[in-house]
Amino acid sequence: MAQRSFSRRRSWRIPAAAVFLLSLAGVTWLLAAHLRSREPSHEPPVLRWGGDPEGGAPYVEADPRNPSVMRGFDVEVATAIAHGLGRQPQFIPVSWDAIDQSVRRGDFAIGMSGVEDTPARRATMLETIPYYEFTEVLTVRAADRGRFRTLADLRGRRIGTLGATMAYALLMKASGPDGFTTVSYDDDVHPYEDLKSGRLDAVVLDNIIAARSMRQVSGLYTQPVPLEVGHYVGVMAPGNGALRNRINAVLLARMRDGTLERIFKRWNVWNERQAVFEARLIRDGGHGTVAVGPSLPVHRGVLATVRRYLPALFAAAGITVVISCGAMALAILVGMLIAAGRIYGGRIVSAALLGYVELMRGTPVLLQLYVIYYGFASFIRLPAFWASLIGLGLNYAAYESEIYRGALEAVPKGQLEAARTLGLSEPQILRLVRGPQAFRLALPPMTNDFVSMLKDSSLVSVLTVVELTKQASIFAANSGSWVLPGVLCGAFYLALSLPLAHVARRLELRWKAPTA
Amino acid sequence: MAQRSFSRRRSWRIPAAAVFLLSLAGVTWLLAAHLRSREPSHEPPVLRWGGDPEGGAPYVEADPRNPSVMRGFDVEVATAIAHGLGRQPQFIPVSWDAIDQSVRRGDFAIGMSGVEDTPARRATMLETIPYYEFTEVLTVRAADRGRFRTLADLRGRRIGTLGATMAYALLMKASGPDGFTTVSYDDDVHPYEDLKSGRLDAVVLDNIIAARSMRQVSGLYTQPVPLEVGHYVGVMAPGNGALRNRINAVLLARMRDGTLERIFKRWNVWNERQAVFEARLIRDGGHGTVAVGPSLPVHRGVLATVRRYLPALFAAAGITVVISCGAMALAILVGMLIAAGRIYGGRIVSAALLGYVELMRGTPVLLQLYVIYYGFASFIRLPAFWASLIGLGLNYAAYESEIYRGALEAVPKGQLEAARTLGLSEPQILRLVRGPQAFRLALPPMTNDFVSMLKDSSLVSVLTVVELTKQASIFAANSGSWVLPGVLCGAFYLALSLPLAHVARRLELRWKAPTA
Amino acid sequence: MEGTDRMTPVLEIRGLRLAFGAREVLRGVDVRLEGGAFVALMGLSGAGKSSVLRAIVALEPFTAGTITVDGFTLRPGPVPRESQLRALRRKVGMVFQQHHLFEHLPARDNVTLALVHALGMEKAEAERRAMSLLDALAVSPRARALPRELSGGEAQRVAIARALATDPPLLLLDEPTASLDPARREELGGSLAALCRAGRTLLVTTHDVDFARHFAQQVIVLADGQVAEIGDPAAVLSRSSHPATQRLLQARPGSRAS
Amino acid sequence: MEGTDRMTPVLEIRGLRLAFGAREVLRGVDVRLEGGAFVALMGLSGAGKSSVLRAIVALEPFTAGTITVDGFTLRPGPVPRESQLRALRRKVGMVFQQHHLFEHLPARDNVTLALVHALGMEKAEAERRAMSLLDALAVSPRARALPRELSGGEAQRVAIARALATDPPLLLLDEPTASLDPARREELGGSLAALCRAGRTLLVTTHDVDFARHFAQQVIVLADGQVAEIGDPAAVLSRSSHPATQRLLQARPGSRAS
Ligand SMILES: Nc1ncnc2c1ncn2[C@@H]1O[C@H](COP(=O)(O)OP(=O)(O)OP(=O)(O)O)[C@@H](O)[C@H]1O
Ligand SMILES: Nc1ncnc2c1ncn2[C@@H]1O[C@H](COP(=O)(O)OP(=O)(O)OP(=O)(O)O)[C@@H](O)[C@H]1O
Ligand SMILES: [Mg+2]
Ligand SMILES: [Mg+2]
Repeated sequence: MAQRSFSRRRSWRIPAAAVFLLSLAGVTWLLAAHLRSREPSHEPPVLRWGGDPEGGAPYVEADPRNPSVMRGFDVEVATAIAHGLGRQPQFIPVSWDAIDQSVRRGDFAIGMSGVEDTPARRATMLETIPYYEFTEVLTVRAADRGRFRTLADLRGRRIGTLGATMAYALLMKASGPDGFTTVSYDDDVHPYEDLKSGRLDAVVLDNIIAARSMRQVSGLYTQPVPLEVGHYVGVMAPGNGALRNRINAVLLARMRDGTLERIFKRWNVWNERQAVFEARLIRDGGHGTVAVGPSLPVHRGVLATVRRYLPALFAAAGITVVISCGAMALAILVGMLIAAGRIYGGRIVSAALLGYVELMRGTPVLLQLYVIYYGFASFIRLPAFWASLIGLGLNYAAYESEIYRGALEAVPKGQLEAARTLGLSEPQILRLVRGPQAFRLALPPMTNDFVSMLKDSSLVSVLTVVELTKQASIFAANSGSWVLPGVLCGAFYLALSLPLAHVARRLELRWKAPTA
Repeated sequence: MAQRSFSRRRSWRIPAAAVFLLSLAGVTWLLAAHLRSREPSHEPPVLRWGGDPEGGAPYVEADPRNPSVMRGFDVEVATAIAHGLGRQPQFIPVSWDAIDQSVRRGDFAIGMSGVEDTPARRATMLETIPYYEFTEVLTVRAADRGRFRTLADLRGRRIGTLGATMAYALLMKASGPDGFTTVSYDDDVHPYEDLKSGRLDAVVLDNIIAARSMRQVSGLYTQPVPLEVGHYVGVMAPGNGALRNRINAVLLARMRDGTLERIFKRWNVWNERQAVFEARLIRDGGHGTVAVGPSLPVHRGVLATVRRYLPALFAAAGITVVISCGAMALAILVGMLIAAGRIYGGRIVSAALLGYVELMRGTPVLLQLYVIYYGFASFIRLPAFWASLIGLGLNYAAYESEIYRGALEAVPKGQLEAARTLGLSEPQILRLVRGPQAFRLALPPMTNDFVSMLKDSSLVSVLTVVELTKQASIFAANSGSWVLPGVLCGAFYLALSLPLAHVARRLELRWKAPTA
Repeated sequence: MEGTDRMTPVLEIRGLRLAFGAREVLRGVDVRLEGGAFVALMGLSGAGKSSVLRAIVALEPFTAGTITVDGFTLRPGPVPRESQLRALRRKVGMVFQQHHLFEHLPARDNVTLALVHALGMEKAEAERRAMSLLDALAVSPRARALPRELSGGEAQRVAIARALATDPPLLLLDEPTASLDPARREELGGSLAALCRAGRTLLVTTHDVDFARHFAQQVIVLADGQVAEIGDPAAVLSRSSHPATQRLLQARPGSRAS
Repeated sequence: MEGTDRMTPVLEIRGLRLAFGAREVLRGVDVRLEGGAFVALMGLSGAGKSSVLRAIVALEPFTAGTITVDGFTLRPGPVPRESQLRALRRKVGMVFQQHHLFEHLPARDNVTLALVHALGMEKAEAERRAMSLLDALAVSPRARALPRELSGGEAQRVAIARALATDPPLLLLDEPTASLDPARREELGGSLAALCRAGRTLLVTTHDVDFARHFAQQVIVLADGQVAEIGDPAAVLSRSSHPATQRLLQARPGSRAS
């Protein structure tokens, strides 16, 4: 009893310390992300700006007459900004979901490519004042225009959107209450095609993309009432504040002198919503304008986001646990056999086993997973799950075998001699005398391996298995920042490994070193 | 002496076995890659084909009037093929360097986007007969047209090209004899800009891209004499042979009836080289035509390619070794301190250390690397190399400390008591009695960690450090297949870990368990 | 060669030579034990007594000579694999000078292990037997203690019980009296004597002259790697004029007292 | 309380109580040693002799009583940290019943270790001292052997040499004669006697009645966790009527022979 309560106290102390440190690290990171400055010492004569050519019209697209020249309203806004700063614009192509990282890395000073203002982005990056106000709209099949007017009408239906967008966040939030399924796409063409073909019942994306797609895919209808209001901003590296402020000034000026209006009209994305929006911005000089009513989900902030992703993360953690435990069980079993073979086996056997151990230890497990999953596919086509489990298991078996070998050889020879003179057979001695005492010696390194197995299991994502890390990176892609998912992911792994380590310690105490 | 020779024999036997098994795995894989069939049971009415919209004109580009519609000669050829098969073409956008994987995965039946016929691709994928013959050409600044006529003229100069292309392979091969530096780009615009700006002295790319770029960047000159002849082919999944043959038939037919000629003329990439080429193809019905003279480097096959990449791989392996050894040294040092602290330290100390251990073991090292590299950047801005070394070291220290703790606790208490009664201080006992005996117990698991450290060090590539795995993946991207680089990479790691393991075994034998 | 007409011996050692590295510890030892004998093997510390016993149970390879235990013969060269020693194991039991108890098992399980797994005895019955043996040696109160919780003498007695449990025809005891108090020694001597009356053969190394004199039927004195003297305990230990024996006993308090 | 007028003792144990778990092994032991004494601590196996010695060198926590070694006092409760035991360590040396040699060091280095690192002696000088001690105990030929290569008696003598090396004023020996042949015992007894003539104090546990009778100045009989009898060896070991002593010696061969 006393023992129990003591150990409970202990088991509390550890996570406490750990979680404390973890959050410390996390906070430092967030902090740092803010503080870190990447501003160049002296400003170059050009303004390097990044955009995604794949974004296509009306944002950024390659001019068909001269593919190396970009065009689109983002291009023109960027040019206006550059000139306003007395610089020449220089376009740096970048894929849309890499814009934040690239600008942070300093590949270019500002990213403009239909970049949305989101809490995650605001938390980690620097944003200019918004230069365009868009709305998230609900598009359905023309036939359904009567049935599906709001998300609430879509209970149990499938709604498509673009990953890593505000629309996605919006759906994630609403999916709980309204009980529909969110399907995340990597491009904005397929959702509407799938909608038409019936694979989806609705698509939620911003009005510009919706309009563009409607022109290409017929038989669709976009509900007039917007689900949400959002803004396009320029994204910059934290610490680049000075430049950001000057850019804001330029943007306001271009709003005043109507340059932006002309640009947007030319790409016919102007509407009276913009007039109101710009008027408001100009009125209060671009201050507090981005602060949209808290009623809007994407502005619910970190906690809400987290709550939204927890279920998926838990499920993924389940996969991680199952694969890790399964693989570890296999590793321990095979490892024991190998160790026994190396100690008791003849020259040839132990040489072969040594070869296996060195090969498996010596080559990257990723390579081994590929070989098992793709390479052996012609002989036996393993499902990804089993390939992962077996691959990891056989790889770890090599490490385990070395641990057991060392531990077995450390058991006092005298006891083995005694066992022999008593007439016990070698297998019996291994099972009854040598193994049990070796096991305790092997326990700490085994625990090490089990704990790192939890994390190595993330490798199996290459075999299309979605486990914790993979889920976290999906989360990251959608929330547009790695910080929060990273910390969460770490916390999950920690939560998995702590009990494990705790149990191991209990076992160790139980079988206190006999020599002790 | 006898001992020596014995151990030498032994040290030979192991790599032998290992390398044998490795190559076995590799071969199986290659084999499997050939055998594996992905052909759908019944053919769908559409022909899904993949291309890279970023490729731009004249290959594949989004139609400015309707961005969801693609255009370009690859588009038209694909359409011709589809119709020839009595199907509707369906375009699947894919990034250029992912075409092979995607088609292998079955995302689409055929990839056509200026896909080059290379030995690597031929070894792992299925290729249609070539439908266009291009040439690799040398572009220089107009001013240098007299000086730089051939690669030989560019000794000591910098030559740019697009990674993962035949041009890259060509330069890699020539760079040795002709002693110039090859600079690999991810897009085909920057090389010409850098050429103009003087960062490069020449660019080698195929004539189509060269022509396109010349239109955009002025002041350049392309030498008339081609360095190399190559072909565009459609790439398909291995085992998709039946469909491939029917596509080949269609292609030949379209050559005969002049459809291809019309297409290429429309995108003005037709030249009399094509006439000759098509004539030859039509004559011998598309057989043996792709077999170009062995003089051409890209057809030198596997061995040559390997030789080309070895230097880079060796250099990268060096980085891997340095980081691994450095990190391991740190890990051992810190690990010892932690272990000692946990055994001898007071409640608070050992609780804190336990917290550290569980946190470092429990969370992904990748996360920790990020925190150290980016998170701490505001306090201390570590160079990537040092951040990697310290990050890995501190992470492994947690594992090492557990190993040492277990080993130290396994040393017979009686000897410690004897040492105490002799008046030795605890630090002395640790150094003179406990440590030495614990070390041998810790050796096998330590070796495990050292060996896996070699591979975990590949994680630091996220901090822009180019080590073995990273180099191999660059290789992979350029050779268009993961098989060869994968096997090579594995062999390198094996070559690094085998001596390590061997030394460890020698040490173990030296300090044979005293209890033995 | 001589004496083959006599009844076949339980243990016969012929010209046993044993070396550790360059150091030759045994230089031609000849020993012959008939069934039911109780022989004390004596000699200076380091004379090679333990080595002889270890060689007999095939734990120490030897360089020359033969060891025959009731028909099973060991020859020079590396120790045979365990699988080939089945016959020998069933015939010989041994108590080690350092006890070598199984550290992870309580005293009682140390005794029952072989009974259950080597002889296939019922667990319950094995435990009854173990307890009665521990009782006879007065360590039954510590039956549940782990070896590391036993006193020197208790550990020694548990080790003896473990060897007696399987009741082998030939029993080798290496210094079984070393850490026993006089009373326990007497009891041990008594029970050993009873054993060999029951037909078991005993080869016991000891430094306890009184113990040897009172319980052994024969004393073998080992010196310089050979059998220096062999004979009736009283004779050897009291009236021997052999230099080796002198060296072993010369300082014997008893002799001095007189 | 009584006897405080006498010269201050080197070792004084008062009402020592020691328990392992629920099992109380020592129930109030009182011992008092003057400088230069040679005392034999006897008792049945399991009586608690080793526990007493281990308690004195602060390796075993005890529940009641005090242990004072030349001014340094140990009290009940957990064993103090090593750093607080410096003074004690310099005053007391111990030979363990199980020897506890450093398995990774050859015999000689087992002896020199403390000399070099605890006493800061020159390596060369330490080795000279070690060799002379091993010589005196007749194990110098095995000076380079690892503990696992030593015979029982050799290991014991190395352990004794290790304890003697640092020449502590109070020396505790746990069954030093256990695996020594008669001649070696005699020699050991002689050198121990010489030591206490030189002013060292010796507390020796032994089961060897002759050894105790011939070398000890005083015998303490431990029984039922208490000191049953104290006195002159001859008296206690030959003419004692105390039941505990009887129990210990009753079966003594000598007595039976007569
Ligand atoms: N493994 C070994 N390696 C080297 N020498 C050894 C080994 N085992 C024993 N010896 C040496 O062989 C000699 C005989 O050892 P053995 O244990 O047989 O002596 P013993 O007669 O049993 O002595 P004791 O009465 O002290 O037990 C000793 O000198 C010892 O040092
Ligand atoms: N660590 C321990 N845990 C539990 N019981 C123990 C422990 N150590 C000793 N004992 C018990 O305490 C009692 C006294 O042990 P101790 O070693 O002092 O006896 P001893 O007088 O030295 O006996 P011997 O003459 O056999 O050495 C014994 O019964 C023993 O079983
Ligand atoms: Mg011996
Ligand atoms: Mg004792």
